[in-house]
Amino acid sequence: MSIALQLLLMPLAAFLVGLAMVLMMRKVRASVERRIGPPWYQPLFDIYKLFAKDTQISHGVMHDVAIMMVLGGIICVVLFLPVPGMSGLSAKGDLITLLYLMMVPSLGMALGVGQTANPNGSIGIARALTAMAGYEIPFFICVAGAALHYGTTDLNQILTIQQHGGHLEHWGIVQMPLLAVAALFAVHAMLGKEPFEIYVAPAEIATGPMVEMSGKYLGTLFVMQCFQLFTVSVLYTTLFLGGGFSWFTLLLKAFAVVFISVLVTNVYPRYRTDDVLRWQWKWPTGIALLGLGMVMLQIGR
Amino acid sequence: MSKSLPTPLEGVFRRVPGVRWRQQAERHLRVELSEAENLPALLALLKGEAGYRHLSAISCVDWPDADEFELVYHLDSYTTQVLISAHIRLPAAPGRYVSVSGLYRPAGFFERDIHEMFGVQFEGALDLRPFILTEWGGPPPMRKSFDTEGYVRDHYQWVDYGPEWLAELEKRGGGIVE
Amino acid sequence: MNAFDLLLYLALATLLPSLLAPKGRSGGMLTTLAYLLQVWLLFSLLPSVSQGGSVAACLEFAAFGHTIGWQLNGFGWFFALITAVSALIASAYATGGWERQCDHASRLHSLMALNVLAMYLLLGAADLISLFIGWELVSWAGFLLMAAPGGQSVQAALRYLIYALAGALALLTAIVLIEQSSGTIQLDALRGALASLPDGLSWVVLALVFVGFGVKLAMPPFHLWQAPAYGYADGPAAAFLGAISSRMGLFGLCLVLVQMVGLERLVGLALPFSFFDAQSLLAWAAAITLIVPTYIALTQNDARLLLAWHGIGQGGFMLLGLMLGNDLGTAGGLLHVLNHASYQAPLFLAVTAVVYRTGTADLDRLGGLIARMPWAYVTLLLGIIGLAGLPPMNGFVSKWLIYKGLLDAQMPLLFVAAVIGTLGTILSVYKLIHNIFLGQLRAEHREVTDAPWGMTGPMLLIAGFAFISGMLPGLGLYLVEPAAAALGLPMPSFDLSAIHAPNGALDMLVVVSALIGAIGFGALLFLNAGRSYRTQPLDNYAGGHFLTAQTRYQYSHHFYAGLLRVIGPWMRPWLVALEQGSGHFLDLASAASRGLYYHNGLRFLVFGTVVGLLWLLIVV
Amino acid sequence: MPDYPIYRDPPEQCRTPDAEERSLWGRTLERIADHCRARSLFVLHYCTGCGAIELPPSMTSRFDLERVGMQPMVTPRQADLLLITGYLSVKTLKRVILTYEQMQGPKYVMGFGSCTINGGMYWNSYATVKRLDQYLPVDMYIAGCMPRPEAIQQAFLQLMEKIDSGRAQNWKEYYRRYDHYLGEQQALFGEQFHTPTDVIGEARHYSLFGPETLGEHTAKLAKYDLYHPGQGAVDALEVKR
Amino acid sequence: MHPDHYRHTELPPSTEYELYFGPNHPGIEGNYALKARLAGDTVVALEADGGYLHRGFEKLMEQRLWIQNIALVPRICVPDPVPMEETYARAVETLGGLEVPERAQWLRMLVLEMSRLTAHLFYFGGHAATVGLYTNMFWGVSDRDRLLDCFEQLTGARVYHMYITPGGVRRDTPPGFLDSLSEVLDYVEGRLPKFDDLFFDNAVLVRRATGTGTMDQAFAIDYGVTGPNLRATGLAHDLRRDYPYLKYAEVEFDVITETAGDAYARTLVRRGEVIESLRILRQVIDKLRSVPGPIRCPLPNPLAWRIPAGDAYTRTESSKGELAYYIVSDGSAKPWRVHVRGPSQMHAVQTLEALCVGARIEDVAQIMFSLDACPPEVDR
Repeated sequence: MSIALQLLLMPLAAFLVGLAMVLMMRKVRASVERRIGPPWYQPLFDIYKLFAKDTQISHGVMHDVAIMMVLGGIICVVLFLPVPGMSGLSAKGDLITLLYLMMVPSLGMALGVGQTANPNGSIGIARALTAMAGYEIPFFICVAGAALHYGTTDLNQILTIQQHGGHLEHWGIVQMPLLAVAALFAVHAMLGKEPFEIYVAPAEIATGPMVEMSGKYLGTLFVMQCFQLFTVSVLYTTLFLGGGFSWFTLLLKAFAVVFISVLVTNVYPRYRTDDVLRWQWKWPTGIALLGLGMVMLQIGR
Repeated sequence: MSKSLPTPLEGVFRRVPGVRWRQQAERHLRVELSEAENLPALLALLKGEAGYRHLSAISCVDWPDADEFELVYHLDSYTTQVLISAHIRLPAAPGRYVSVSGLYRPAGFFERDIHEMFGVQFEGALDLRPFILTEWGGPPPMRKSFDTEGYVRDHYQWVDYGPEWLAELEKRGGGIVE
Repeated sequence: MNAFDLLLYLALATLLPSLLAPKGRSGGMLTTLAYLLQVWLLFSLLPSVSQGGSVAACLEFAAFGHTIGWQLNGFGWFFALITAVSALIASAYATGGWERQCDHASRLHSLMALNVLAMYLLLGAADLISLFIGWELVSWAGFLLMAAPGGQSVQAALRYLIYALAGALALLTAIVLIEQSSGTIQLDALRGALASLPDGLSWVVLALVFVGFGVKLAMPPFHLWQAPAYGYADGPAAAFLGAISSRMGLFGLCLVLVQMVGLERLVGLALPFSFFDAQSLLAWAAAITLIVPTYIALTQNDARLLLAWHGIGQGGFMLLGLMLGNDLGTAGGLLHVLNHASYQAPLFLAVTAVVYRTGTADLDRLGGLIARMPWAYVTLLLGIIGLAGLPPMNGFVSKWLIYKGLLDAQMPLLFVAAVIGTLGTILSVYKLIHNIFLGQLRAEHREVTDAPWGMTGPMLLIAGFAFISGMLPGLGLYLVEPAAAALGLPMPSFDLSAIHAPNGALDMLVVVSALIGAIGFGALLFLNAGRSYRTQPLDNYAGGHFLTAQTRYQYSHHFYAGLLRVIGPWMRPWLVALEQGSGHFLDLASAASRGLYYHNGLRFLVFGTVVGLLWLLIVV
Repeated sequence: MPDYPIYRDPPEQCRTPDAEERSLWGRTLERIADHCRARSLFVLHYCTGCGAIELPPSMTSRFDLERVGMQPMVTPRQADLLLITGYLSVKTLKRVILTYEQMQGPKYVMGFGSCTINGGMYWNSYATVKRLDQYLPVDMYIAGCMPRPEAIQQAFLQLMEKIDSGRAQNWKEYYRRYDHYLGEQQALFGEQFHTPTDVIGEARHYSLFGPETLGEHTAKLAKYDLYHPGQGAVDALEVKR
Repeated sequence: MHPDHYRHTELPPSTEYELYFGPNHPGIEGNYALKARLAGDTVVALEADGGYLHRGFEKLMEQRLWIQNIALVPRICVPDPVPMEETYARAVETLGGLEVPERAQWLRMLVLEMSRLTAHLFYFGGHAATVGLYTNMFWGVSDRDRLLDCFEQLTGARVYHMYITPGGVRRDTPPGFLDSLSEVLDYVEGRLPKFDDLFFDNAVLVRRATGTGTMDQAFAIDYGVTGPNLRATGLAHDLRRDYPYLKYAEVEFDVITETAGDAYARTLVRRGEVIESLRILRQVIDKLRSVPGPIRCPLPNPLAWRIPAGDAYTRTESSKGELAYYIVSDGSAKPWRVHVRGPSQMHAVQTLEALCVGARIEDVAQIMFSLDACPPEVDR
């Protein structure tokens, strides 16, 4: 497939899969809450409606630019994430590049929210960054362990190593179970779900970063959620679940990752900001360090 | 009137001049003070010696004919379990009284409320800034002299509801009887 | 007379304009021109210093039975280039408008020129004595530059002086020891000469060198002086100092550790009764330098101090990369020197522009300036993206190299330490830009405008370079190559836009184009999705309340309250007590020295000499 | 007594002109948008009165309004539908007006219960306003005190139908007749009443200007410099309470 | 340094800033506002701002006939309206010397306890929603709906029942009502273990609610705190037991207390009260199966009903605390003065302001909900 076509198809596929993941999230939530939940088209309609708003409020240039940064950043991330049949630009930027690119939309959002000059938004961003300090540390330990284990940071190579022979034994989760568990915790926090939902916290800071977002601004954040679900779950699948030979297996695994996350999220309240850090720095970090030690032992041997 | 008064109350009532009390209902004493200024002393004694640590409410009643406000302090004790309602009357003209919020913190809310609803001034109150009627320009609305229907007519529009059956009912002498 | 001689003379001549024309802007302009010439001269030196070559100056003299001379090689040249460019930008910025508010502009210019000269003399040192001379000159020139504004900066600079004196004495001892053991002071002759020292002596030399140069790098536990000393200096001077000055310590450290001792020897030098060898010990020291000051920066309420603290932390990054000894780490560490200078300078300059207009750098007294000072905002934004090390800025490239180097060297814990430092950086730079430029505009800043173009231009220029060299990292790596060659360290294969590695490559041109393309696509989507109306700030959600101009709703103070609840207790009990204790001790010592100095300069000199001699006696 | 009825169908001119000006492509998009709007109503989470007590049952497991795409939203910026759940005290009305103006169009207002129609049982209360549509354009009323969840659902479904067919355009009327609404608001709150939102600027920006957008009442806003938000505006924006 | 454009002003630094909770805010119960002054994430001062729900009930009631006011009183507190009706009715009965038939008294107890159950289930949901556990809110509200169905069966209305009239109740139980109510009660009891799993034993909730908004007993008494909030500080005071009205003296129930006085203790007390309410309801149902009789005493023409002059102060233990009506009659067809003393008047203003000082942004909503403050009671 030509690279130009891939650059078009990859974001599109990510968006559609992300929509389905949002739908699944809302359906799971509904069934836990003993109700029916939204119809299948709901996530798409929400986004279309938000983008079709007749009037919307901007608080300044940075508020606008932030939205472009968010949209651009999330699309760019997807281009570096290899999926079956399409490797996109993943040969030109590795795992570390990908992880850093994932911070660009967040930075954009943080700047845009800052310009809206709403204290709720600023508190939300401060909390989001704090939570980031919480989950990124275990996540990067897992990434370091995985990179050491595979001996590479090239995502294509990581996939090749895991899919070698087509058996489970090369999967990251089999080779590095502790790291996989720790990374799952971190991924859960990365998706911003309870109990790590402090930066939205409607009852405390009125949805924090989203407080002044209307119309397409809010719609972009909805789109961002779709892409984020896709990126994070596919990345996890790539690192630990052997990626996918085909779209079917990839989606099966990615949806499973999201499913675990949404199932957990509905039965927990949110932690306070500092408790998020304490928890993340205690459990996932501890498990990840143990896992890292095991990887080091393996390599040493 | 009643015979069975808990012992601490007996002494307290005797030490404050001008206290008249009677059993209003079961375990409910109605106390009237002829001199309004004796009330804080009575409350202090009740709180200090009879265990009346709970100020249930302060009610204000406007008596325009007598040009008086009546303040009723409802007190409760978690030990003796007899409710006391202490009544005093104030002349409406200055409409001033002392605050008892130093003695009972809940009085802070009630005094603030009475201040904005009746216009009674409490000296030494915790906070007399408007709470409910912050955006109100009219007179204290709970006074009897305030005509709420007149106010509504002046300030709001409403759709009259006059169905035929009501008109007929009124023609037949039904409806509200004064 | 070769180009290096010319450079030194020119650097000396740069002192003159501001001394001769203390009033008016002509002095500053001439100085700026002189820096431009210096940069040109340095570039003309590039062919002769690349491939491990060097250029000797004709200036030399004999002392202690040795020939003392100067000779510039690729390593020194790399630092010298950054020095010259930083000085050029700072000087242009000062001339462009900043000095209108400054009553000692000519002093600033001449002191900066003195600093540049001193740095050249240090960077071009051919032997240990000229190295020491250059070092002392850099210290004293730095002190004078820091103390130039007077007031609290003098106090901070004196604190630095105490450290610098101690460091100089340690350095002197180390030089004596090296000379004793190897019999030569020529740096070229010393290449790898210390690898054969016995373990004990090696540790002593290492410790002395670490103290001597580590002081300049402000590595913990010598980190207390730098932030106030740089932060309270004049704005352009702070940018200059922050960009390059403390890198002199890195230069010296690398000279000794990499060139004289050699990294292989460091690996072999095991610390008794522990798992550590000298290399990992130094790497961990670098990691601590990276983490501790970064999280101290997080708690700062003064924009300049915040940046200065980050400068220390980034120094840790560089040392970390250089201690790895592999190709990616070396390239990353050296490239980070260049990249750091290219975003730290605009950061300081942007903050100085804010101070120039508003009169304060207190993060609790600013806010919402994006509407008033958009160009300063852009500069600061580019700077913080670089400092945080996010794509597309150049900070990302050097950090990527260091991360990859750490993973290649199989040092995952140091990798995590670097990530922790980066996270702290991201947090505090957002606080910086939020509290200055975002949020509520304060009433007193309603009529503020952007700084004059004379100031805005230079800072945008250098920030723009930070972006370009992020897109084309080869630009920086070409400059790094001679330095690595002079040190004898390997370099990864690279071209203009990409760094090649067998296990994960990076093509910044692709990354940046993809990012820009995607953002362009986002912009298309955004612009086609219906118009938006630009509202004014008070039209804002406040739970249904009416916001008024009198309402203070800027969330700036104690920005990461949640985080500090967790990490605060770790810092507080002993570390802060220790810090404050040593800080007080330093203040006391500096006050005493100031008293001596002010009341009787001669006695101070005598006192200093006696202390120095005593030290020598004890050590030797 | 006002001389116009409580229920006023949206004036025809509100919808048709822009619909006709648009191309076929634009009209198709608008049609799809209306369809999506009807099925994706974000309700503002603002319990203005006691009717809010029947919202949780409507929203939660039993009646589950997410089935038809409704979900609560926190701030006015995010929401499409403002529910006036019952009587409005004067103090609340001020906030409601600000909240309404901060919502982004198309936006809809639904009056809950009798008290929004004619004051209900608070007809002679000095504190509550009697008619909601005097101050805001209302799209749908639900009668009763307290309206049952079934009634609420019915109203929502009707509103959705109205939106889907493109008839729920009352929000444009607020821009077109801003002077009228502002006049009513000023009559109640006093001459100095104004919100920090810039309704006139928005009307101009979005071509929603109507013959009654400006008038004698909006003239009083001039001194607050709302039309040129910028230098002086911040000083003047201070609400007398 | 003297910058060109620097205009010196005396604006203080933004070390403290203001944050508005409400009235349009999901962390606020009802239409109410809190203005917080914060330093970082810590509340320095908090000011309650009420009156958004002010309808002038006390004034309105002076304008209406005694019987008309039955329609007004439940509307004072939406989540828990029945105690309002009961308190008003009892005050009128006290003034008018009316004797309530026994069956009516049991029926009143039935609706009172049902109302307490609905209010507490609502509270579970509300408290959980403030800390982000929305599932519990959905469960609580939908289980409450079952009870509302029972209300509808009995009174014809879901929320505002206007069931209790001075002198009795409006109608008797419809056929089969007691059985269907019993089923609902069994259902609610069966749901409690699920609530335990999801909510009360949830480690994250315990972490968040423990030590939040803590008040000791002396503070609670000093601030006039009543009801479950007072009992959560360890004082076993319950008007149903200490000043028994209706037939509360004849039923068995325990006064639930906790000692911690924090948000978690307040929640636990309410959980205990749900069980006690179920216990009381079962006893009431048994009584209703056996006690016959009229359901209201004969009343005069309600449109021309005059109550003898006098005053009465009646109190009821509502789900939120001590609810009291002070009614003065001048012997005419309308009350001369009605004063409503809702428990939230104490909880939502001074107590909340005091408890929030030093608390964190995260906890403000939780403290407010854990006090079960009901703004319409404050504003009237």
